[in-house]
Amino acid sequence: MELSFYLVQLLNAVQYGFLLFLVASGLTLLFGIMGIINLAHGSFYMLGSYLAYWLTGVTGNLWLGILLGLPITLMVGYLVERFAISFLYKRDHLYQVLLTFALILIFNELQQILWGSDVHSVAIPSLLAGSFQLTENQSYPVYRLFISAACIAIACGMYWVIQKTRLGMTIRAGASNREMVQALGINVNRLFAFVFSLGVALAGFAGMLAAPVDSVYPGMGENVLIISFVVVVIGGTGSIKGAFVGAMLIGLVSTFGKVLVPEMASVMVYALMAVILLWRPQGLFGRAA
Amino acid sequence: MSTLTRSLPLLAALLALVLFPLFGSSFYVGLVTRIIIIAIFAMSLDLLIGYTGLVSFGHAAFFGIGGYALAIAFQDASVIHLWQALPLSLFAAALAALVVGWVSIRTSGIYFIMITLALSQMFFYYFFESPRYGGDDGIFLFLKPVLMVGSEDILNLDHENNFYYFALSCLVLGYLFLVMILQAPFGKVIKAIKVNEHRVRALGYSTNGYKLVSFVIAGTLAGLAGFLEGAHTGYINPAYMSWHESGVCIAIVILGGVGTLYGPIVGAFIIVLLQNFLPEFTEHWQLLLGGIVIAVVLFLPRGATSLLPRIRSLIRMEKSISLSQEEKAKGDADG
Amino acid sequence: MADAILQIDRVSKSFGGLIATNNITIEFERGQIHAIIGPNGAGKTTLINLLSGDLLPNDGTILFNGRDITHLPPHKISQLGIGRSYQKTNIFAEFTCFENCWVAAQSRINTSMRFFRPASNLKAVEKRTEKALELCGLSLRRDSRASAMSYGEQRQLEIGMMLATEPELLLLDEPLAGMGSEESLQVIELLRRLAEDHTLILIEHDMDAVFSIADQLTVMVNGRILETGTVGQIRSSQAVQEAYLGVDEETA
Amino acid sequence: MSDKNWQGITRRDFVIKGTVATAGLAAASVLVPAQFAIGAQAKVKVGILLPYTGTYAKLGTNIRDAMMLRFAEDGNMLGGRPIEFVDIDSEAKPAKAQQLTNKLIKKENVDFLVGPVHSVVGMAMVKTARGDGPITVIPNAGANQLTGVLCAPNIFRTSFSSYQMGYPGGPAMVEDGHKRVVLMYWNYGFGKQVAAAFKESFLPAGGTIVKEIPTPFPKVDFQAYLTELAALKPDAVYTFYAGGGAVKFVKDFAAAGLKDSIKLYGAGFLTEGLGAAQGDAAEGVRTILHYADTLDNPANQRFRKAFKKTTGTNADVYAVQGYDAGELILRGMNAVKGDTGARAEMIHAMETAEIDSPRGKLRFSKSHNPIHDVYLREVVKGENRVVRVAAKAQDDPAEGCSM
Repeated sequence: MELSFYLVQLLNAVQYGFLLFLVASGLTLLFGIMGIINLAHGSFYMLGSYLAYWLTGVTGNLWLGILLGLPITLMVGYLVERFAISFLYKRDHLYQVLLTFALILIFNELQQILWGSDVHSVAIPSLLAGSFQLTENQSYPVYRLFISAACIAIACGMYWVIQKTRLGMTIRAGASNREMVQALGINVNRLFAFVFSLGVALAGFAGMLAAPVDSVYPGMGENVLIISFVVVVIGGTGSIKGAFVGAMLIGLVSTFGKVLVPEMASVMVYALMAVILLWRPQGLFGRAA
Repeated sequence: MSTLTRSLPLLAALLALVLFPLFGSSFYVGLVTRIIIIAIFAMSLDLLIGYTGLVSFGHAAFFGIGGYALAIAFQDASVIHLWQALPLSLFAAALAALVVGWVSIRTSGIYFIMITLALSQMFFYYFFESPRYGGDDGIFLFLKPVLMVGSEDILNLDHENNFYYFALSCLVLGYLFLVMILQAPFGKVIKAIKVNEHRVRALGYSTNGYKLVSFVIAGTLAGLAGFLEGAHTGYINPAYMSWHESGVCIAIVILGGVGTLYGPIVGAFIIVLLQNFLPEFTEHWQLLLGGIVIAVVLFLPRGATSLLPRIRSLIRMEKSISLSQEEKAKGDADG
Repeated sequence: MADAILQIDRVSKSFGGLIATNNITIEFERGQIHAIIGPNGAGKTTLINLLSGDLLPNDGTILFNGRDITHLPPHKISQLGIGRSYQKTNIFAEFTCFENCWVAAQSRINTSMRFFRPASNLKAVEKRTEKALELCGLSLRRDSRASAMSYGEQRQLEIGMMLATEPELLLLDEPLAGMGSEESLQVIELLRRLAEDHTLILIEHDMDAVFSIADQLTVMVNGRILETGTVGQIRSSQAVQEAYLGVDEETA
Repeated sequence: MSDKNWQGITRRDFVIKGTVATAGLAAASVLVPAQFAIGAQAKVKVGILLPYTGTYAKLGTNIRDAMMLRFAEDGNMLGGRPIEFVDIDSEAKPAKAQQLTNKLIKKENVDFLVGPVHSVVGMAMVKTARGDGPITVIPNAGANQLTGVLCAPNIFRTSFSSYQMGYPGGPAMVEDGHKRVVLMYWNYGFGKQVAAAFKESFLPAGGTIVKEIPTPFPKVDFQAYLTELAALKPDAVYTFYAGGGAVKFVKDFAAAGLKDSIKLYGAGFLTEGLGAAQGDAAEGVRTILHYADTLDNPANQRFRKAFKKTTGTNADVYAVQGYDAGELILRGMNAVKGDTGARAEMIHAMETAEIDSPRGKLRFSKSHNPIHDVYLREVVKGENRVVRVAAKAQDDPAEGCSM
């Protein structure tokens, strides 16, 4: 294989990494700031995809669909936080695992009831429908580049919010010392409800963006869920930077794993995680426990 | 309360289980056998979650390995000797638990949950994608294990009732084994680790060693359950190792009552029966199941068996209305 | 010093950019009560954590009875005969008093990995447990759940657990913290009794208590040792007056 | 044969006994009409084990609806007896398959067992039901073993075997002029069997496999593999993907601009029932299947109209397989006039049935696997149109079957 082949694969890897980052960043926020393990994160990704499918169908436009869908995901996040998650902050992780596991069952059924079990797809907006020539016979869809660009924008946006704004400072403080934030007189309940909704919206947004390139089908959330967890744990819980590096690593390992050691492709990702945790039990950018 | 009165409900339940095949039809004997198998599996996880404080999210891997060891070694055999097959399954599961445990006990909290999940996924994908062991098709076994002396078979698991009693014996022995090690010095240490590992280390214990041993014991017992499941259904496939099964197992432990050993047995009854009969009422039964699990997490975190003392104290209150307020409160605490 | 039980040689520990203990050299004599005092953030607890193995130093060596324990993990150090109590109460809250001390006492037998014999059959462990409970004054509370006891009693239990491991050297991190005066007196009395056949290294803020029981005093400021000496020497030290005691009296 | 049904005495038993009775015991003749009456009026229990949740939910629903449609066309009577359905969601979970099958067989005592969709569930199910179990009709699961190693007199299949799905593809592609071909498929039981059958016919026909790329099932990230495919520059690619994976693959393939240089072929599921989701991306894709929506025969037109009318959705190949499962059970029951005890007669009637199916003519092999025509189809304007018959009366070798 010539060099261009590997370059194109690199592009694939990075693009996959960006999408993973988008899902995993929401997860790591919840992990790091609220200490919540959210197994239902994949379900929110699925919710986003189905909302994109449904609302694009209704409005005839993906952008409008996303615009209408985001508030819905925020609201779903808020309701889930208020009526379920908020009871668990002081409890063992065990109960979070179980509760969010039950949420998966519920969301899967709701999806079934609301949208049935067909496979759907969402049209790429005409503005981004083109593609450009990559090698002599392969071209690359513009929309995929757009996804990457959107992910970069969100990564930068998150970096800015977390590093430069008052909200970000509160979030960072909350991640390192919850009692302190409470002592500073910040309404932790409100902060947590907000952060959880934000995490859900991020997962939903990832699902919406991915809907036109991914198909929309039952059970799609669980494919994303486990791999996102791997990303978060590799990067170190609560670290946005870690989630980014982890997502890129997984993107690279899984893409080149498929090409170079196809029979072990699925195992590789988990092996990578095990090796990294052996070396650094708290993840690449996690604080020591 | 004396040990006898406390274990009275357990003995009554055991008696009911022993007598069950005399009354239950073949279908229900098979169903209860499955419940017993799942109970062993869940009980083994309770040793980790409820007593050692290790929330393993990959316990199904050892269940699957127990079954796979049986299936791989004996898929073409003309007779499956119980005395060969059972130790092999236990050994394979123990070995896998040793490796997984060795890697994962260095981490704690969320990381422990995630690394056990990841490692079990590795096993899952290995069996799922490896063509050698049937891939996702799994492996069929057309025979049931037998215990033979010479050419005389003492115990042939081909008969549903034989299998039932064999599984029940495994459950009872497993339960007694766990009760015993929990009362032994070893048990004291792991319980202390659950409460405050750092302090245990400061007291001079190499806690990692204890955690690892606990992990291996739990994995081996899960392997026993997997062996029974594989032998019972004659069919083993990677789905037994999926993270879904690990999740359901956690649900069973908590639903029944974490840190009680008998709780998970009750939990196994509840979940397997729900899985069996809920679909008869509605196509969207998983919605109900999810709702039930959430309700338990929120309102009954110590599981169904935590209701028992409450009921007991209610009965006692009726019996002795004249009891003073304090004494009643004390009765609650003791129950 | 002729009979040093613990020798610390040029030990440093820093967290990121923050230096917690800086090039500390000190020896502790056998059979004495040696108190370490100093303002908050002076590095006292860090020092104790280095001695107990909870933290690893960046530099330097620590010798216990002449043996290098610098890089040993906490459980090995404990097995060698160094016991410690914690500043924040660090007990098994769900266990009874007796069980707390039992787990501690059991750590001294090499059969803790034993599976098939009820723990309650171990007579030696039981004796040691009873003795520890008696020493720390909790014999009457043996079957109370730790979480249900008063704060002072929990502090006593903390010490009892340490004693149940039968250490030679005790590291006590603020044993009097948060106690009422009545309880404090009891604990001080206990420490005196322990000093008869143990070596004690003690961090404490209660100056009256420190001056009344300590044989040796070390003053730490900003991660360094300012001065080491007898109670009299420290009381009269100019440097200590300026750097620590004076300040302390003003704020007190 | 130990038939544990409530119907303790079978009709044949009763005929023999009846003869004995009339010869000797007059009293016995009183019993005869009474028993016959019970036999004729009691409900026939049809157990259905299909997935109604998860990835295969749509398939399960269509199969069930079509089968019930077929029964309804005959007044919901099987050999003169009314039908009772016991319908269970298989969830397409192999781990639960045996337990659920047992429930239908041992607890519900069903006379017929219909299911499943998923091959692995099918194997667990057939393993439990073969031999003494109820007459079993498989309306989809394609694993070769079901009518191969696991074949049994009481096991029938109205769908296809993996072999039948893959084998006709080889010569068809060579005939279309594609000799350098890359083989891509989901790396699981079904995918592997289809790929193996394809190779079995493709290589002797003069084709060359440039490379075989198995991709992890059920994952749908194809980008890395498509890049590899592009770099290999074959004439065409033969694929096996289904459901969500098929939609994604066809769309990604088109989006990567490969449609112009590499011709896309596949087992029929690549485009079956997915027109709406795949859209333009599927135009020109050629697939091989034993059915096409546009098949021009009266049975198909009649069926599609009826199915649309009762369910409101368009029929697909799964519905056809369910419809034929219903037909097959009807044939069996009508042949014995509702007497489920006359097992051998019923099985004989079923295995010799020649059905005028919406897919065309349908017969059964000795191993009870369908023998049917297989079509090469091309997506034109969102429809799978028949290009030609790829294989006449395609049979299955039934490897390992000793029936």
